[in-house]
Amino acid sequence: MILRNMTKSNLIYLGIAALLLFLPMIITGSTKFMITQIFVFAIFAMSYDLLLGYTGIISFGHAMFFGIGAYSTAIFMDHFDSSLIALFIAILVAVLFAALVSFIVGMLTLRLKTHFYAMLTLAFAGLFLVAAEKMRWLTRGNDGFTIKAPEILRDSTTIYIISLISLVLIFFGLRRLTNSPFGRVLVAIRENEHRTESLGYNVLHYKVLVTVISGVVASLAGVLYILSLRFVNTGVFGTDLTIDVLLMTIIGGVGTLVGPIIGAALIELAHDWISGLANVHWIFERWLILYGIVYILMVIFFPLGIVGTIREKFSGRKKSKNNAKQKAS
Amino acid sequence: MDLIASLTINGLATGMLIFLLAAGLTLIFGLMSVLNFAHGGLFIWGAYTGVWIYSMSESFFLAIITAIITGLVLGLITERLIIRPVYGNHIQQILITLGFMIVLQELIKVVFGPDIKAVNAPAWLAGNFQVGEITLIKYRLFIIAVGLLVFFTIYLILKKTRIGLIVRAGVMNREMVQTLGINIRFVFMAVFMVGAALAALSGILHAPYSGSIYAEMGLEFSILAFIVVVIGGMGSFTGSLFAALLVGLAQAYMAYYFPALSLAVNMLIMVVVLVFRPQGLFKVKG
Amino acid sequence: ACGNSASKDDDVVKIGVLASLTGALESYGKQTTQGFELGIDYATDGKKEVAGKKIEVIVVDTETDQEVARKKALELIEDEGVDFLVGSSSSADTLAVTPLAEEHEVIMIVEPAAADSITGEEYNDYIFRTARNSSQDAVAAAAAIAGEGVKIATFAPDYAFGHDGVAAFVPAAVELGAEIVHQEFADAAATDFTANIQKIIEADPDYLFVVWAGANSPWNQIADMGLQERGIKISTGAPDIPALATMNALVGMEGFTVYYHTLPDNEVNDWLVKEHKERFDGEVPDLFTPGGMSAAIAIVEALKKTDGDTDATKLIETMEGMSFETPKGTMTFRPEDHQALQELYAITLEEQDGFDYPVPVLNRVLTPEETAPPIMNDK
Amino acid sequence: MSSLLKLSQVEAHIGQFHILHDISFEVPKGEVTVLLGRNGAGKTTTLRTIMGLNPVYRGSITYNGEQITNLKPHLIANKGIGYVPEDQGVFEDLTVGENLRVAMKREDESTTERLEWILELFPDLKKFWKKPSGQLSGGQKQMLAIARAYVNENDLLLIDEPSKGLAPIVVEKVMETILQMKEKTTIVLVEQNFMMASKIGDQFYIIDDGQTVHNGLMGELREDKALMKKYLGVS
Amino acid sequence: MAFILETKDLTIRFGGHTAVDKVTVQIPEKKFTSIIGPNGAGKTTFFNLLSGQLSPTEGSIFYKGNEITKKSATERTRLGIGRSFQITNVFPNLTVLENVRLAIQSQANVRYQMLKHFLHYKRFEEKAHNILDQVLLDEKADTLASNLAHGEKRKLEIAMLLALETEVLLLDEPTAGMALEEVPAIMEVIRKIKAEEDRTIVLIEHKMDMIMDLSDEVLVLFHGELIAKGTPEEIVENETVQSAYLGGMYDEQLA
Ligand SMILES: Nc1ncnc2c1ncn2[C@@H]1O[C@H](COP(=O)(O)OP(=O)(O)OP(=O)(O)O)[C@@H](O)[C@H]1O
Ligand SMILES: Nc1ncnc2c1ncn2[C@@H]1O[C@H](COP(=O)(O)OP(=O)(O)OP(=O)(O)O)[C@@H](O)[C@H]1O
Ligand SMILES: CC(C)C[C@H](N)C(=O)O
Ligand SMILES: [Mg+2]
Ligand SMILES: [Mg+2]
Repeated sequence: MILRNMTKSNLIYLGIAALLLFLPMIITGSTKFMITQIFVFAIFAMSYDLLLGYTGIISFGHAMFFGIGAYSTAIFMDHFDSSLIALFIAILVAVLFAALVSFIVGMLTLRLKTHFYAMLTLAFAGLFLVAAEKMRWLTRGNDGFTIKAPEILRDSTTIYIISLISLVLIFFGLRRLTNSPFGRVLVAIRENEHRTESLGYNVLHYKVLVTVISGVVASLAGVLYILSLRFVNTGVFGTDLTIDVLLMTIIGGVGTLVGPIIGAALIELAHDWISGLANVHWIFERWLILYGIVYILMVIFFPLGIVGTIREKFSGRKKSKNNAKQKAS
Repeated sequence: MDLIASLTINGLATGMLIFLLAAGLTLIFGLMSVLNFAHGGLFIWGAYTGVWIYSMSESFFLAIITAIITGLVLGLITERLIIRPVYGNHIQQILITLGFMIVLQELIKVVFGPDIKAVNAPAWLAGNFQVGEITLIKYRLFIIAVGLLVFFTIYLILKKTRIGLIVRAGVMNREMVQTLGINIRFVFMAVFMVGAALAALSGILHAPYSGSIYAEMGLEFSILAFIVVVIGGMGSFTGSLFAALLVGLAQAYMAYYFPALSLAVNMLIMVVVLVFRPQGLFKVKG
Repeated sequence: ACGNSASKDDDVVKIGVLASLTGALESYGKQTTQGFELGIDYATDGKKEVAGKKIEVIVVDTETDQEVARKKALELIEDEGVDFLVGSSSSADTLAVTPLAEEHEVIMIVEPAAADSITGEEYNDYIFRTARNSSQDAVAAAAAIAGEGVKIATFAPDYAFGHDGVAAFVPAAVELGAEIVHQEFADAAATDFTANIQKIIEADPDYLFVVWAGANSPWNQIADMGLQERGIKISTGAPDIPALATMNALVGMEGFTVYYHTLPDNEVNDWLVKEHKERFDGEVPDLFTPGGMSAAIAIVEALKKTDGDTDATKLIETMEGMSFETPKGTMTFRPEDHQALQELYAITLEEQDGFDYPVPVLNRVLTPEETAPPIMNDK
Repeated sequence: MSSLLKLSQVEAHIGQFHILHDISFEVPKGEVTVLLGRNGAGKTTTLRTIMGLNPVYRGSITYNGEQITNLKPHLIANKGIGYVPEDQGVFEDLTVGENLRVAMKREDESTTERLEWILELFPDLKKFWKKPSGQLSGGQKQMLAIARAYVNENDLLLIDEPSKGLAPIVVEKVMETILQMKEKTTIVLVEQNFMMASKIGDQFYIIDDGQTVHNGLMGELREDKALMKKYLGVS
Repeated sequence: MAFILETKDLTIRFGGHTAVDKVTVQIPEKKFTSIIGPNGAGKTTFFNLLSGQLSPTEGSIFYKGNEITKKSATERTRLGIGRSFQITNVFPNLTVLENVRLAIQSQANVRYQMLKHFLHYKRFEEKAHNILDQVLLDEKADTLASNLAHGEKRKLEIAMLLALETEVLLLDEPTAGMALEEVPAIMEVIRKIKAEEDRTIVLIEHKMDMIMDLSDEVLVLFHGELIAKGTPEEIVENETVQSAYLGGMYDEQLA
């Protein structure tokens, strides 16, 4: 029964993906770019949800993995030829480096309460930022530099489609992961770490594994980001980037995986729309206020995030039904 | 020798300034376990309203009073509208307080304009003393004094009264505290207001120190405050004092002896503390 | 769906202006855009027409965020089909956009972003810059204070902008016979600069040359540490007026500036000051206002020469080496790297009653030739 | 005699679940009233509802003749009602001492007297005065929870399964104290340990599936095997 | 007779206070051993040491003759030492069923399975249901654990332990706060486990009647020390036990 539901929802998702595939025919470059950004951040946000939503690990430096992906791509594209091979190597480096870093950070802090992970990631992200600023010969600091994408990736539609496909693949991949026995254990850890341990699960292994996976996915998002923006500067290690992805995840609904995608879309679109108001009337010159208010209203009306709250409503009805059943029996 | 002395004194002063900045945050996080990302907003509002009165009345003392009042009022509003719905839920706290932070910051620009504002220390605190080769900046000595005053006041209140206990108990088990006849809502509100007032106070004190105020400084400095809270041991009040001083001194000495690392100094301290003394300099304790 | 398909009305010239209208640099953005509007009116005698074509200006906010900058630029190019881009307030934003100019063959006038790389490593033929670049700042700074045997220490924020500035300043100063006794870099966001200043004191220079941008400034601490009393003269680039107000402690300092409304002596500037006061209730134009105006004038002049033809290659030909009159005197786009050579001003900060900030007073005009920066686009 | 506490047809929800359907009982001053019933019957929910921790959906609760229905918990508590929750609800990070300090409304000598009395009742608490209560043993936590309700002079005590996890000898002590307190303090007791309940209870109410289905005097219940079998499955 | 668990001079100190003091015992295989003792005697701590929640200050622990003192809680569970907790310790926001399912899953070797959907393993579901049946909790299978009444939580606690199917079951006051009528049922379940699948059971309880009719052997802890050991009958006659633990009540309790 549930299984059938699953496949049904799968069809719906694939349908939407298919529609998105043909969108580029009818939209302009800027919209295309914006939607590509949404895809990229959706991937980034899903990687974050894996930590926050499923395992209950907060990270304040998730941008660091994004940045690793971004810089390794940019640097390879810039310093070597912008060939596909270079890109391929870049991705390889990005993934390996991201994996290594998240492994180290994980090993250092994941034995402890989760907020230490949050803090250490904050610190490490900061250090990466400084490093990027200091290695000016390689990165040109926060002025940044532009890159040439490989010939066949220059067309924005190609990037759009590649990002979309990556999003779909990663989404289904992660969804299977979170629904696997492994994924259930992650949830168990989120709910009650010690109990999970005494059930015979090696919690540390799970946490480190999941941070590594999450880090790698985030770095891939970084790669796509650079391919679409074709410019990089120290901003990719910035705290505000982490905060953005944090918000996307929360607004969409933590622990739902679809949530982050919706969150990413919502934030990008809301941002685009609200900032657009500025030209409509001078009142909106300070449109950021509206933007802030949106967050506040989100919490009030969607305490569990959009997807989370909606699901709650549904399951809520179900529960009260079978509660009635109990009384009957 | 002179060098060490002046590095140390300036370091301590900076430390104290950072402590004042973090004090409100520690109180709110340490006691109420609320992640208040709007802290920086309260900070700038303290600074701007204070400076505004200052520029009209020429009295820095009035400015400080104003800032504190602003803090209390904003604290009240924030607790009522923003924090109350999200007690005990860090995720929601992050989202809603960040939203409010943006609102506070942009409102500053609406009310006081977007340009940076210049501020100078009052005559009686301007300039410096020369003790031999050591330059003692008056305003910094003042900061140290205020810092100590604030610390001991709060410290004593937490030690002598059961308010600290009540708040922490309330965080652990809100219902149980109520069944002991305590109006926890009110207590929380009061504590939050104090925290906010501290943020505002540090705002106005920061203004003449850096010579200028601008809307974005809120976010910039609240990250520093955040770091200090971490190093101090997630909400230990005493801890954050020592952490702040440590950061202040480290910045001064690093900038002098290893300038190359001064960008990274905060992060490095944080890494070292987290890896070697994860519970922070001090364990969590009111 | 490519930009060319976007409706291109043949008797309209569309210009897209990218600027930071929100965020930390928003005052820069305001100055640029106001200057630009004025510039169009000035150059077309208020008709907003050139060679029989209407000029349409679209201003957008980059929010000092590279993604937004690129997105908005694409909007301008593909949806609006603009013929020119102008901007932007931050070097990073600008660099995120310049490749688009090349891709879509649209001329971009860079203003006021200062990073050398924009007309250096990142140069492309479609980029022209009316803004001065960091090297020009530096050369001007050197010209303002350096001389035989003068001992100079530098102090700058420890990020690209600061290092660019110092890197350009040092050779220029040495050229003029000065001796660099110390280079100090500090965390731009630090709360405490005294340790750095301590070091500078020990180096005991005649001048301390400070490169700074951003609100968190070291001026008070420099004064608090009593550098002037110690006979160390301060020098820096005078910023815009709100920031000047934070420099009261530095009265008497010798340095340079990109612009202050009383400094240039030409009727374009007179017009600007007068007009600006009228439109913006008495406010005087500020640091980057003339830049915006210059960008506008440059575009209109170019179009006059091409007789309204917006074809990029044609425009590039025309604009390379083109000279035009601006509030900062005659500017010339250097053919090699399209950087506009321009006047800068050696000044002293003086206290004047009626002003709550130290007023830049002209020592001498630094000619475009004098402040010409090295060519860095290895072309 | 006058009843101190009175519930009439109280209904309550938790979330969207209807938990209490019809709870009605009276608590005579100076007596021990015992609530019995199987797991999930609604005993704890009843106490929580009296304490104001759980909204009353229908019906009314009166204390000393005045309405306390849906009053804020702290106001109810300040009318002189103490509560020992089923899950102890000790403040884990606070020391034993701090736990008791938080509870003390006043710090006069009558309070300190009571405190001393409690500490010799439960010497372990004195022994571990400075220990974070989270590190106490299960039983010690239970003692702390009871002690916390004793430090203040209360007219009514709601006690949820005090004997749970306590060594027999300690259970005995707890019973004694309850009997001692009777004349000063009225008590509503939820208890699964029937031996204890029957020893100290004056009257009882049986709750089943959110309803008070039966009541009477403890003495009778002890005799009435049939009834006990019906509701309590003991024989 | 074979001993499945043995401790040598097992000791743990918390600061100054010695919670378990040089305890040397052998737990006989496939027998029912009970531990009694005053509150704070060190019973739960002793369990924590056996199950690896805490590691001893001194002394050593052997399982089937092999030392396991240094092994983690996880490893010990894997080896076959399962335990239930005195202070209920479940996954609050998961359904009762899911709580049990997780326990079962850790036994089946699919702990790191990332590619298959968890519902793919039907048998887990079924097994979970019949364990819940045994402890009279199946009707609450779809309720969130946090929404259970106290006694119901205790049952879930037991269900999770049973699901682990470990050779040794350490039960820490399983029936505390459980309704009178249901205690016998639970006791029955435990007895069945022992009888049919001949496992080893160690029980901490304050309910003497339970101790009396289940235990083959009773250990008495007192201020962290093992002060007595023997058949239930021997123990209740023991002076210290009488005075310091039972008080006057235990006979009435049996009544
Ligand atoms: N938070 C909750 N949400 C939904 N249902 C709940 C909640 N808390 C309790 N219940 C249900 O309410 C009913 C009564 O619970 P209550 O705790 O009052 O029972 P009880 O009589 O105290 O049982 P016990 O003797 O086990 O403590 C139970 O069926 C329980 O499942
Ligand atoms: N983590 C800990 N830190 C410090 N002291 C502890 C800790 N755990 C237990 N103790 C102390 O060790 C002693 C034994 O505790 P334990 O929980 O083993 O008692 P117990 O025999 O289980 O009592 P009960 O029958 O009440 O459960 C108690 O005095 C307790 O305060
Ligand atoms: C002095 C300022 C024009 C510097 C500017 N923020 C830039 O990045 O170019
Ligand atoms: Mg109960
Ligand atoms: Mg125990």
